[in-house]
Amino acid sequence: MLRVVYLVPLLPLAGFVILLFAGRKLGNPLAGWLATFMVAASFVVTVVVFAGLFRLSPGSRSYTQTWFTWINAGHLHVTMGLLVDPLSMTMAAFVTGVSALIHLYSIGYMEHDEDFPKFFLYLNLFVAAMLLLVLADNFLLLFLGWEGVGVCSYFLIGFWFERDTASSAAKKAMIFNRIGDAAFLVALFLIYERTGSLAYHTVFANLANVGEPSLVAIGVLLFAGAVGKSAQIPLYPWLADAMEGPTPVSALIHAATMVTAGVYLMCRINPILYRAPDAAHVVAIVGAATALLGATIACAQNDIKKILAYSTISQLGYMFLAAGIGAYDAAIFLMLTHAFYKALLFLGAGSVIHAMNDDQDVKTMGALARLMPITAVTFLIGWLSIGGVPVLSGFWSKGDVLLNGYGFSPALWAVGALTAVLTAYYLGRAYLLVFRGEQRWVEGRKTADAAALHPHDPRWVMSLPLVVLGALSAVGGLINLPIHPDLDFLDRWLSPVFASRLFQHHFGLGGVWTFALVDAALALLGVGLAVAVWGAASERPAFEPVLLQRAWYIDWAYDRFIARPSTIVATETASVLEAKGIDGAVNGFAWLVRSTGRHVRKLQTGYVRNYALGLSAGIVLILAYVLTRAS
Amino acid sequence: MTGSFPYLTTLILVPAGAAVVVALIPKAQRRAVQLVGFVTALAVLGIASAATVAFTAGDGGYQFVSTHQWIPAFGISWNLGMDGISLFLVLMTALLFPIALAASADRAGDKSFVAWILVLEAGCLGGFLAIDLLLFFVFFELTLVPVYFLIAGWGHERRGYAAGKFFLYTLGASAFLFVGILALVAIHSSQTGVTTFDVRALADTHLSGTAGVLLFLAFTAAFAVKMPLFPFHTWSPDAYREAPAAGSLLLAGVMAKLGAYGIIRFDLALFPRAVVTLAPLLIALGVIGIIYGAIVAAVERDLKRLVAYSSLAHLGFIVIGAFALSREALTGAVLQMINHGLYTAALFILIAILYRRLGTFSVKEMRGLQRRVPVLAGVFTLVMLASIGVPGLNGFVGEFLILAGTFLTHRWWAVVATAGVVLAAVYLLWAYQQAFHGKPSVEPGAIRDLSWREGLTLAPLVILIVLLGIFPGPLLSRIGPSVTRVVTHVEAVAHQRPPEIGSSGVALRPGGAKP
Amino acid sequence: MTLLAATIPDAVTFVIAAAICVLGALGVVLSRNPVHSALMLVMTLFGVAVLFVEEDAQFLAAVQVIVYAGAIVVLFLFVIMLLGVDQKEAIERDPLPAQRPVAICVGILVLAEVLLLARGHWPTGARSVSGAIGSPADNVGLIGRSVFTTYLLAFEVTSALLVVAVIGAVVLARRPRPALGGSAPATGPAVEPDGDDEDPDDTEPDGGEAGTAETVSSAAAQAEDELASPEVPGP
Amino acid sequence: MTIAASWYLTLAAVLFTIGAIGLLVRRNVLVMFMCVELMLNAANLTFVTFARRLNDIAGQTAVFFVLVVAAAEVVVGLGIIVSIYRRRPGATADDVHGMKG
Repeated sequence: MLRVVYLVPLLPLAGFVILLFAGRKLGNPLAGWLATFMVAASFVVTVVVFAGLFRLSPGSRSYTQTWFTWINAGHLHVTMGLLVDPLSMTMAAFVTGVSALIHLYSIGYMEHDEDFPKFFLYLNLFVAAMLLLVLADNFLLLFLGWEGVGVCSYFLIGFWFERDTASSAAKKAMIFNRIGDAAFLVALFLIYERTGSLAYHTVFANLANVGEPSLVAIGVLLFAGAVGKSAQIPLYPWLADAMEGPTPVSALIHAATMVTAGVYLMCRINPILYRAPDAAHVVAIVGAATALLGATIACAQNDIKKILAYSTISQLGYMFLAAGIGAYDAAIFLMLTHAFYKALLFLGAGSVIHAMNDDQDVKTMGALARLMPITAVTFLIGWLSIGGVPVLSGFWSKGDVLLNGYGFSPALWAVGALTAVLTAYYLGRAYLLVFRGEQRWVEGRKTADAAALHPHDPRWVMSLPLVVLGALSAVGGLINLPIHPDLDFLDRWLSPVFASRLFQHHFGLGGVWTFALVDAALALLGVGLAVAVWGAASERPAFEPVLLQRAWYIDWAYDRFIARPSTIVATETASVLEAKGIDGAVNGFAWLVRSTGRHVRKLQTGYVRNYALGLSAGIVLILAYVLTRAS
Repeated sequence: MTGSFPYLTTLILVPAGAAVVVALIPKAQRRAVQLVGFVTALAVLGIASAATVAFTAGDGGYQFVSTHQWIPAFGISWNLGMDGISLFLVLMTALLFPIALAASADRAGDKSFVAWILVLEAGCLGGFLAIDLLLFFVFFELTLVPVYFLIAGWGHERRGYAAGKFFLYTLGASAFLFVGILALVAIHSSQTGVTTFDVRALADTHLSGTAGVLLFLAFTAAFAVKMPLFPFHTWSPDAYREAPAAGSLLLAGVMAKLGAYGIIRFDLALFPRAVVTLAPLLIALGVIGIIYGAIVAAVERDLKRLVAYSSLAHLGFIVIGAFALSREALTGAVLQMINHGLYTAALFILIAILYRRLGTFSVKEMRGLQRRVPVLAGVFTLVMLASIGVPGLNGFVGEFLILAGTFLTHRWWAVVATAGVVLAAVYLLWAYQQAFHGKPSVEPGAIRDLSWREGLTLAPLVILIVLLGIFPGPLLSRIGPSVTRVVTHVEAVAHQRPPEIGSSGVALRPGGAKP
Repeated sequence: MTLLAATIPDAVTFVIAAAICVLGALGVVLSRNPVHSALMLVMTLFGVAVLFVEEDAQFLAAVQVIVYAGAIVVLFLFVIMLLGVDQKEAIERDPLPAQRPVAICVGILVLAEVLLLARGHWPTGARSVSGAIGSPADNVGLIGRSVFTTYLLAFEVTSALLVVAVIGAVVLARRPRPALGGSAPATGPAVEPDGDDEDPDDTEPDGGEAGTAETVSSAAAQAEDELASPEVPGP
Repeated sequence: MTIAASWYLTLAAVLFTIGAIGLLVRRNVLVMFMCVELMLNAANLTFVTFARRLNDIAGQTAVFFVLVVAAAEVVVGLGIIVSIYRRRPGATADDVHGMKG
C-alpha cells in the first residue's frame, strides 16, 4: 500500500503536463475539473498510503521509495526518492486535502478569467512541487520542491500580469524568497561538508560527529531559508504584496501550504535543532517577534486580504515559536488548524470580494451578513477559531503553543498571549466591518456601478469548500485534545519522528486547565474589545494609527535604504565603473596606441636629411657605447 | 582504439570540407547553399552522437586518439583525443551549429555566411579535440576569423567596432598563449631532449615555481579573455550585441566554452602547482564576475547585452568550479559549460525572434508581450528559470555542484558566490517584467507567436534543459572519471590533500559512488 | 710627434695631401654652386689618391683617379649640366631649423668619438686570409689574386650589381610609354591614364614631344625647357 | 719610418665628419651625393691604412669593392635624380617627402 506513494506527487504533475499541452482545448471549466480531479485523486492516494502507514507499528513507520539517482559527482550522491513517515504523510494529507477544496473553489472563482486553464496549470504544478517538498527523502529534493513552489508562487502572484502591482509583487516575492534560498544553499553545502550526504537519514545518523558550532550554523541558515519562504522578520514584506494574486492563490499558497513549508522544515530538522539549542532559540525569538509584529500591523489595515496576510505572518510566527522551543507537535497542530481556518477566511474574503465586484476595502462594505449568510457564518467561525474561542480548533492548537511557551519561558508566553488578544481583536474588526454595521458600499465607493451591486452567496462550487473548511475549523481540534493522554492523537502519531527530542513540560491536569481558562479569557477579551470598538462605528482613527497602517514604515525603509541605494549603486557601476572604468581602460588602451601612432608618425618627416640625422645620432650612441666598453 | 572509425578527424574534416564545397557553389544557388550547410551540420551532429554512443563510460582517459605527424621536426602532430570533459562539449557544439543555422533562416542561403559558420564549427570542434598544444592553438585562433566576418558582415549597427574590438582583444591575449606554449615546449625539450607539443607528455614537465606561475598566467590570459572572465570581458557585450543571432549564440554557447575548456584541459594538467598557488586569485575574479555581471545586468536595458553580462556571471561560476580543485566542483563546471551553452543559446534565439517581430532589443520598447505571444513567453520563462538556476532545470545541477564543491575548499568565496543566485533572479525577473508583463503595447494580432519552424528550432534545447535538470546522470557518469583523473593529477603534483568531507568517521570511498 | 718621426718627404707629402683633402671636402660642403662642389670633390679625390700611393696602394690610387675623378665626377658634372641645376643654393637658411645645429653637433661628436677610438690598439689577431702586403710593385698582383680567388664570389656579385645598376639607371631615366594603341596629343599637358609600374608618377607635364623621346638626354632637355617656364618652384 | 697610422685615421675621421655634416645640411641632391662620396673615401682611406699596418692585402681588396659599389650607387642615384627632376625641376631633397607620416 505504501508503494503507491509515487502517485501522490505524480498525479498533479500529470495534470500539469496534460494542461500544458491540452489546457486550451479543454477550456473552461473542463480544465479546472481535470485539475481538481487530479488533486482529489492524489488526496485519495495519500489517504491510502496514510492508512497503510497507520497499520504499521509506531516504531517502523518509515518507508523510503527511491526512484533513481539524480546527481552523482565526487562523493555527492543524491537520489530522487520519497520518504513516507508520519510527518510527511500528515503534511501530504492536509496539502492535498486543502488543495482539492481550493481547486474546487477556484472553478467558481476564476470562471470569468480568460486564462482559466493556465490558472489550473500553475495550481497543479504548485501542488506537485509542494508534495515533492514534503515527501522528499533528502535535502536537495526538498529544495527542488521548495524552489518549485516559489516559482509557482511567482507565476500565480503575477497571474494578472497586466497589472503592474501584481507583476512587481510577483518579482518581489521571488527575490525575497531567493534571499532565503541562498542561505538554504549554504546550509546544504555545510551539511554536505560535515556529513558527506544530503539524505535525511544519513545526515541525522551522523550528527553526533558534527561540532555544535556547525550545527548552529546549519540550523540558523536553514531557518534563514525558512524565513524567506514563511515570511518572517526580516523577509516578510513580500507576503502582504503577494495578495495581488487571485484570492484562491492567497488561500492555498500564501496561507495554508507554501508558507508553512518553513515550519515543516524546522520540524523536519528537529535532530539538528535539538543538538543546536542556540539555533532553536533564534527560531523561537524571531517567531515570537514576527507573531507580535504581524498582529499589530493587521490591526490597522483596511484591505481585507492584507489583514489576512498580516494575520498569516503573525500565525506563522506562532508556529516558529512553537518549533523553536521544541514543541514540534504543537507547531504541526497549529499549522493544520491554521490551514483550515485561514483558508476558510481567505475563501470567505474571496466570496466577499467577488460579491463586491473586486473591491477589497473593508471600510466600503458592511451589513453583508444578511445578504451572504453562508459566507458570514463560516467567516464568523473562522474568526472565532483563529481568535481561540473555546472548543473551536484554534483554541486547542493555540493553547498548546502557549502552554509550551510558558513552560519554556514566561516572556515568550507573554508575547504569545498579547498576540492572541490582538488576533481575536483584528479579525473581529474585519468581521464586524464587513458583515455588520451600516451598508457602506454604495456611498463609500466612487464607481457608478456600485448601486447596481447585488451581493449574494456564491454558487455551490465555492460554497462547498467554505462549509467543509468551516466544519474543519470548528472541530479540527479533535485530532489533538490535550485534556486526556488518550485523545492527543496527533502527538502520538508524530512521536516516532520527534521522539525524545520533543520539548516536554508537565503542568499536570490542573495546570493545563488553568491555562485553558486563561486562554479562553484572552480570546474573549479580544472578541469583546473588537465588539466594543467596532460594533457600531466604522471609523475609529485612534485605533488605526498611521504607524500601523504603514506597517511600521518597514517596507518604506527597505525601499529607501536598500532598494534605492542598490539601484543607484548598480546604475553607477554600469555607467561609471563598467563603461568608463573597465571598458574605458580597454578603449583607452586602444586610444593610447592610436594617439601614440599619431604623434610618433610625425617623426617620419619625409625629409631624407632628417632620417640621416637620426642615423648619425644612432652612430653617436653606438660609438659611445663602444667607447665605454673599450675603456 | 586503433582500427575503429576515426570519429574525431571526421568531425573536423567534414565541416571544413563542406565549407570549401559551399564556397564553390555559385552565389545564386541559395537553396543548395542552405541545404549543404544544414545537412553538414546535421551530419556532424550524427557523427558526434555516434562517438558519444561508442564512448566507454567508465574510462577517464582519452579515447578515439588519432595521431598523425604534421611537422615532425618540431614534434607537432595532428593529435586528437576525447575524454569525458570534451565529449559533451563536442556534442553540444555539434548540436548548436544546426540550431544556429536554423535560427538564422534568412541568412542560411548566404554562401559566405554558411561557409564561415562551417569553418567556425571545424575550428571549435578542433579546439575541443586537440591534445597537441600547437594544434589547439591553431584551432583556437582559427575560430576568430569566421566570427570576425560573421559580426562584421551580418551584424547590427555598430558591427565594425564590435568586430574589431573582439578580434584585437582576443588576438592580443592569444599572443600570450603562443609565447607560453613555446616557452613550455622549450623547457620540456631542455629537460628531456624531446621536442613535443603533446599535452600528455608536457604534463610531466618539471617547472620551477616562478616559471610555472608565469606560464600559467600566459595561458590563462588567453583563456580569460576568450571566456570572458572579469575584468577582461568588455568585448563581449559589444560583440554579443552586434553579432547576428547565430553569431551571438555560437560566441556565448560554444566559443566561451573554448576558453573555459582551455583552463580545465591545459591549466590544470600542465601547471598544477601554479594552479594551487593562484587558485584564490582566479576564484576571486570569478566571484567578482558573478556579482559584477549581475549588478551591471540589473540596469541593462538591452536584452542581448543583458545576456552578455549574465554570461559573465555564469562563466564566473565555471571558473570557480574549475579552480576549486574538488571533484564535485570540477564536474559541476564541466556540466555547467554544457548547461550554459543550452540555455544561453535558447535565450539568444528567443531574443532574435523578438527582434524579428519588434525590431528592437530594448526592453523599454517591449511591454505586455505575454498577452500577445504566450507560447514564446512560456518558453522564455522556462529558459529564464533555467538560467536563474531553479532546481529541476539544468542550470541548477551544475551550479549546485560547483558551489558545493567550492565550499569544500574555499568556503567564503562559495558563500559570496551564492549571493549571485539572488542577483541572477533580480536582473532576469526585472527584464522579464519589463518585456512581458504590463499592459500590452502592441495590438492583438500585430505580432505572431512562435511559428512551427521556430518552435522546432527551440525544441531540442527546451527538452534538454528540462531533461538535464532531472536526469543528468548519463553526463555525470561520463564526466566523472575524467574529472577524477584531472583532480588526482593536480593533487599528486601539487601535494594537495583532497578536501575532507564528513568530519566524522563516515567511510568515504574515493570517487564514492554509493552513499 | 709621431709625424716628426717619419722621413721628411713622407711627412711633407702627407701634410700637403691631407690639407688638399680637407680643403676639398670643406669646399664640397660649403660651395653654393654644385659645379664648384664637384670640382672640389675632384680635389679631395686626388688628395686621397696621393695618400693611397703613400700607403703602398698604387693600384687603388690609379683606380681612384680614373674611376672616381675620371668617371664618377664627370658623370656628376654631366648630370648637373644636363639638368641645369647649377644655380646657387641658399645655404644660409635651412627650412628645418633644428637640422643644421644638431647636424654639426652630431658630426663633431662622431669625430670626437672616432678620434678617441683611434687611440686604441686595434689588431684583432686574426690571420690574414688573402696574403700579406708585398712590395709596391707586387701589390697590384696581390690584389688581383685576392679578388679572383678569395673574393671571387664577392667579385661576381659585384659584377651582377653593376649590371643591375645599369639596367636600373636605364629604367629610371626612361620615359614612360604612352597608353597602348593611343597616340598622345601633340601639344599641351597630357595626363597619362596608366603609368608603367616602374615609374612612380603618371601625371606628367608634357613638353611637346610626348611619347617619342626615351632617352635620358631628351628627358633632361625637356626638364630644361621647363626650367625656363615661370612656374619653377623656388629654392 | 712612415707616417703613424693615427694620422691617417684622424684625417679619415675628419673627412668622414665633413661628409656627414654636409649630407645633413645640404639640400641639393647632387651635393648630398658628393658628400656620400666623401664619406666613402674616408672609409677607403681607413681600409688602406689598416691594410698597411696589419699587413693584409684584404684591406685594399675591400677598397676595390667599395669603388665598384660607389660607382653602381652613383649610377642608380643619378638615375633617380634625373627621374625626379623630370617631374619637379629644381627639386631639392626636401621637396621629395612623399613618405611623410
